[in-house]
Amino acid sequence: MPTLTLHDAVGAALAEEMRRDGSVLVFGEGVATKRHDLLTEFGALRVRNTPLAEGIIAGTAVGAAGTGLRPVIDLLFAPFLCYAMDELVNSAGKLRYLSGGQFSFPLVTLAMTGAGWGVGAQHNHNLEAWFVHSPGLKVVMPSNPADAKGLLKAAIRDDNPVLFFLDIGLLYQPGEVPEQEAVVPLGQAAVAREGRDVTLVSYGKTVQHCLQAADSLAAAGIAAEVIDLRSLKPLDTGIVLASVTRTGRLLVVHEANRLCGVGAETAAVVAEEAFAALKAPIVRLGGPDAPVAASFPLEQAFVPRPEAIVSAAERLCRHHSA
Amino acid sequence: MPTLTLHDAVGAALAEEMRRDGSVLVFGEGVATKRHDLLTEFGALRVRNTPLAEGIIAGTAVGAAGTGLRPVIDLLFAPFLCYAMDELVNSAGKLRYLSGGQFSFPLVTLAMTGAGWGVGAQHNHNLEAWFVHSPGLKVVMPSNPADAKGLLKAAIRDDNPVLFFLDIGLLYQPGEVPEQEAVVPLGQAAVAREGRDVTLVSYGKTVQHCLQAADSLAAAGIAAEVIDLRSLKPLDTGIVLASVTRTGRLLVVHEANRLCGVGAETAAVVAEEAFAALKAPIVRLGGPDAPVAASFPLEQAFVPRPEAIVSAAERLCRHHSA
Amino acid sequence: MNATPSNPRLLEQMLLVRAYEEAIVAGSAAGQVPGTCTSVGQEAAAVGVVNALSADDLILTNHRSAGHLLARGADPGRLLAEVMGRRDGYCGGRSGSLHISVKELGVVLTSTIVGAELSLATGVALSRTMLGQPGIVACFFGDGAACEGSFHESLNLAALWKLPVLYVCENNHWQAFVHRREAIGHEHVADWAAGYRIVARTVDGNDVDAVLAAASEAAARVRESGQPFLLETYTYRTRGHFEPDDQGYVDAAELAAWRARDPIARYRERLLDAGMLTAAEADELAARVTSRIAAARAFADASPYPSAADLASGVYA
Amino acid sequence: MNATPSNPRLLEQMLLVRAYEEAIVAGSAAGQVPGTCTSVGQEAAAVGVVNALSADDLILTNHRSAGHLLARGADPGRLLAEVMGRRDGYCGGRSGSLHISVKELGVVLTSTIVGAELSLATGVALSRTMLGQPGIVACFFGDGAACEGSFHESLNLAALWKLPVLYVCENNHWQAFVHRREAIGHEHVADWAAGYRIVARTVDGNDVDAVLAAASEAAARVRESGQPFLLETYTYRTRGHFEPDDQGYVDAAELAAWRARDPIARYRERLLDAGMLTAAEADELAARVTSRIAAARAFADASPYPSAADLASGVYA
Ligand SMILES: Cc1ncc(C[n+]2csc(CCOP(=O)(O)OP(=O)(O)O)c2C)c(N)n1
Ligand SMILES: Cc1ncc(C[n+]2csc(CCOP(=O)(O)OP(=O)(O)O)c2C)c(N)n1
Ligand SMILES: [Mg+2]
Ligand SMILES: [Mg+2]
Repeated sequence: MPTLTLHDAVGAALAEEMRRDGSVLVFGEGVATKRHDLLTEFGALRVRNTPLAEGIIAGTAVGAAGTGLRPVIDLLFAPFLCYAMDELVNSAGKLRYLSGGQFSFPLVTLAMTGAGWGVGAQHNHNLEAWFVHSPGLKVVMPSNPADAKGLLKAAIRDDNPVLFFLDIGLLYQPGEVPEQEAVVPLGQAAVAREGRDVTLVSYGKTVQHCLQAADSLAAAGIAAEVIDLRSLKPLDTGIVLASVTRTGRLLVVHEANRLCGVGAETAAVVAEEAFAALKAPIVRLGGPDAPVAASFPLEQAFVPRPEAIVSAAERLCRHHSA
Repeated sequence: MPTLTLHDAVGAALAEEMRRDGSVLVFGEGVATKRHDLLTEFGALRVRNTPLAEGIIAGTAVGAAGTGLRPVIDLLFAPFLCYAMDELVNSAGKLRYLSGGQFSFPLVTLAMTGAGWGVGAQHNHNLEAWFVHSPGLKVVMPSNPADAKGLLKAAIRDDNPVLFFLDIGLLYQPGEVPEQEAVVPLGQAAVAREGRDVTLVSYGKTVQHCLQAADSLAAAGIAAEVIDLRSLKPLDTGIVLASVTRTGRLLVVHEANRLCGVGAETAAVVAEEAFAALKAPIVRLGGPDAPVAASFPLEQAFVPRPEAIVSAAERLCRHHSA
Repeated sequence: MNATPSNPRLLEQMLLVRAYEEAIVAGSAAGQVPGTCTSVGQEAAAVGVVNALSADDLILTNHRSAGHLLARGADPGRLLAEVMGRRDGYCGGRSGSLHISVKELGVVLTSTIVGAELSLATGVALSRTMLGQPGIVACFFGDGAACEGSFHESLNLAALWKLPVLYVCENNHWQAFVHRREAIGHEHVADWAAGYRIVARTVDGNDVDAVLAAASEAAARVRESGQPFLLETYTYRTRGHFEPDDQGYVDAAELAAWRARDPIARYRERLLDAGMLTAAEADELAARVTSRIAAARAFADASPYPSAADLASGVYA
Repeated sequence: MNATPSNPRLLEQMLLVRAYEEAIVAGSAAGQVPGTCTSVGQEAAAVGVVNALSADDLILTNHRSAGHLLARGADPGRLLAEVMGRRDGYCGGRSGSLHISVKELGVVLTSTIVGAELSLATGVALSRTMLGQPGIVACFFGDGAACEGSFHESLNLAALWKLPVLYVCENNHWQAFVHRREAIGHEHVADWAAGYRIVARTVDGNDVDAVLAAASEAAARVRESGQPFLLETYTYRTRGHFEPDDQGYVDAAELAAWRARDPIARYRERLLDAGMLTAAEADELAARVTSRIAAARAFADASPYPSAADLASGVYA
């Protein structure tokens, strides 16, 4: 298997899907400049730079998706989605339903998110939970290049609007990526590591932190299961519930603000549907309720670290023995 | 005590605060037309109609708040907030922190939300959880006219940006409102009814549904405690934890989509911090993951009804006896 | 293109729009029909433009859409059923009055987020050009929508990418409860087009012949050039923003002056004066319209509500 | 106002901006300083406008702010400390390079959301007028920001409410990796002002005397009329968007032509030619600047990082 960065895996998925389907096109601020190989292969009609205006980029994508095209738009950094909320939430997410099913909106929105470049809160804000909360949208956030490619292919083929978040911290990490099709279906989480004592649920860069924590925990005799959600909507609650039913302990980890985040949703589902299996409180580790500072040490401290995961998991496991 | 509708209670709070503090001003699309009494009393500089452009209304408020004024803006229906997300989230919520505390943003944003007018998903979308998830903002949603007045006065005096949601279904219901000061502090929930068997946590119009349900439950021998959150951020987790510690059972009810909603947050906090007290699963009743249809019966069915609350609460209480 | 000859069919369409909306107003006053945003006083602006379009053209409209829909040939019964939230409405009752789209008539992606139709129109036009489909895109919006940033972004992109959009600004002097004068420093939205090098024209929106002629010429230009055009129909909303509305905030003299320019009465006069219609024929038109609307109301009344069990279906494809 | 006489102080300020940014570029290449958006090539545009402002005036700026800040008198040491995320930065290291504001210098509410400074500027101007405070508001933004809807909304409101905003559009031909030509159908952002009845002017942004003169006149108009004005400084970003950037996408001839118009070299020549500066004095200026920047770097290096324990403090007032 070839080795690609997540950024290049995205490029590969785009190229393969554009080759497969002539109705796929991609546009955004600088897309044609930065993905020059796509421009070369598919030409200036299907790979376009745009004016600096997220609202019209998204609106144009919605209008085009509703009338026969399959646009992929790059809105750069997640906070810039704030300028496209109406188009994504009120139009893309709702007009299928409000039209009684007359239209559908096969549209993918790419956005980078999370710590890694030290650029502060107006470039770094994990707001994927907003879109989970909003009807009619799907939400994806891969933790490695192979999933990024496979999920993006699925997202482009999906007939619904998909928000596709790229974790900045992972963007230039290499990973093995299958050359063939290897579509990864939306809505299916993955068990990144099996274990019987505690379930660690995560997505994006903190999956790696969970895996590192699981290594340390194993040394201490605790077998942690690590679940990579991959899709945040639809959320694969089945895999989470099955795991917690076995382990009896749940720790949810993500970089986004805890309040009303995906961790809250996961915890609430488990507290409702796997209550009987729970042997200990459900713990969430997430970013604080604060904007992200640009200063390097503050930005790094924002993200739950493996050590914090280890100690929270140990606490949960001790709870049982108490 | 005089009787006012929630709409008029808001008007009374605005008038009192504008009288008290010359730096308070109010603007929005039609504010000067619809609150003509304010215009008459305070003049055209402090009570302004605006062009139809939510982004600049919010942006102007943020800029003004950062440099000495205390604006209140009316953005009408909650979905229109989508056009003001950048100004509210990226600027109002973050610039105090990013500036190292050089600026603060005393600013109140009013928006109507929820079922009641049969106008469909582009006018009716409960998205208060978005703002709970975003740092630097406070979020309020009163369930009655007295709280509306008291909370709005507190919001106007607060030095932080506050999102103030008005439940459309409650807007023209009358209620007693104290004539004097009666500021209701932000961040304090209220026990709307005491009970020892199950805790019903809610806000906005579903508080009334919980109270109705509590009546029915009482007849069946179940004493339900009803908590009205009032502020969604800061969330008064203390009052919720104290109640659940006594009752051992939690049912959270709101109209917003369950996924990543305030109910998820409440459930997660309880599953973490009051786990030992829990005698039954935590149940959330909330709107489905769907846009709101305009059709009257569909709009009504969207909101958790008293009957559903009763049966969920009964189920929880049976769980204990099982 | 030369002035289109006066045409009784246009009168009938305007009468239909008026009667349809009056039926809603009456039903709403009686508590049987939800309130809507009517277009009373603006019928010529809607009917004139829609009659200038061809079957291949697509339409985006907004909350004040009755004229666009009816002139395009929508069935008043299905429209009314939609407004009343019934199963036989064009959107199965989900839209209500505010987001009605009718794919089979090319009425796509109606948004009641003021300004969103401007954001979507560029995409609809883009797919036309990229998929090699015929037809232009007519995007109806108000003077209020023109204040949203989406107006600027949309016109800039349409000009830049050479998208076949006929922007139709219905400048009716009101943005809900705010007069245009309190929102824009000058009178005509068309003045903003020049900055984008978009050709624009303002036409008397209360003269259906003039609107039809101007819109035909504008549509032809868009069709030939493949580039956007902005047509401003200068008119007046003579009822309130949303029923009920006592219009207490409206300047009485201004309102009276515009009521005196009612597009329907004026056109009826013109046809009668020109001998293109007799008084008897005019009465017959009116009677036909009345009975169509009565039938529409009966159809809508008979249509059931959708089942609450379907509340959350059809959200995802 | 007449042309301002040439002035060695302006040269010194431009040299300071250049040296400051070159220090960041070098530090960044060495992995010691975060990358930033430099304004190399645009120093005259920033320095000329800021020198036209008075102490009472407020400034909103954006991601490419070094020139505005330094010309306003910001301390390069505290700026560099901020860029490096250190405690002694103007914002305690929280802003980094992108959101630096300095209240004591009247540099308020810097936003790196492109276009947001346009949304905030109206509010800052509103509080000036309502609180009866002196001074106008200078809002710096790029040709890219002018494509955002906030541009339209801001100019419309400023004209309507008569707000004292001096809009300064730095048209540097680039919007990150997109050439202006791919984003706007015409050359000058100033062309958009007329639609709002806002007076506008374009000036050679690489001629600091011309910028100072035009900005002085513009600021005086805003001050006297209480109404907005749009000044476009026509210039060129001669380095990349964000360090590092190989500029592989930039047309070499265009870049070379603009590099040949470097505002600093040009102004140095002019001062020398006019006899307002000797070569020795020029060298002395350069040396002074170099040592200031070296001291600034030392100051920033010595400043500690903020404590991670303070991560979530100061979010709320
Ligand atoms: C984004 C947004 N803001 C506000 C509203 C509320 N609203 C509905 S119609 C309307 C007035 C629209 O004015 P205009 O665009 O001129 O259209 P008109 O109603 O005059 O036809 C307003 C403010 C809305 N639906 N969407
Ligand atoms: C809303 C938003 N979109 C995109 C970006 C990413 N970005 C940062 S600077 C920039 C280019 C800005 O161009 P312009 O306004 O002309 O300013 P310049 O950088 O040329 O000074 C872009 C696209 C951003 N920061 N904010
Ligand atoms: Mg209007
Ligand atoms: Mg630029």
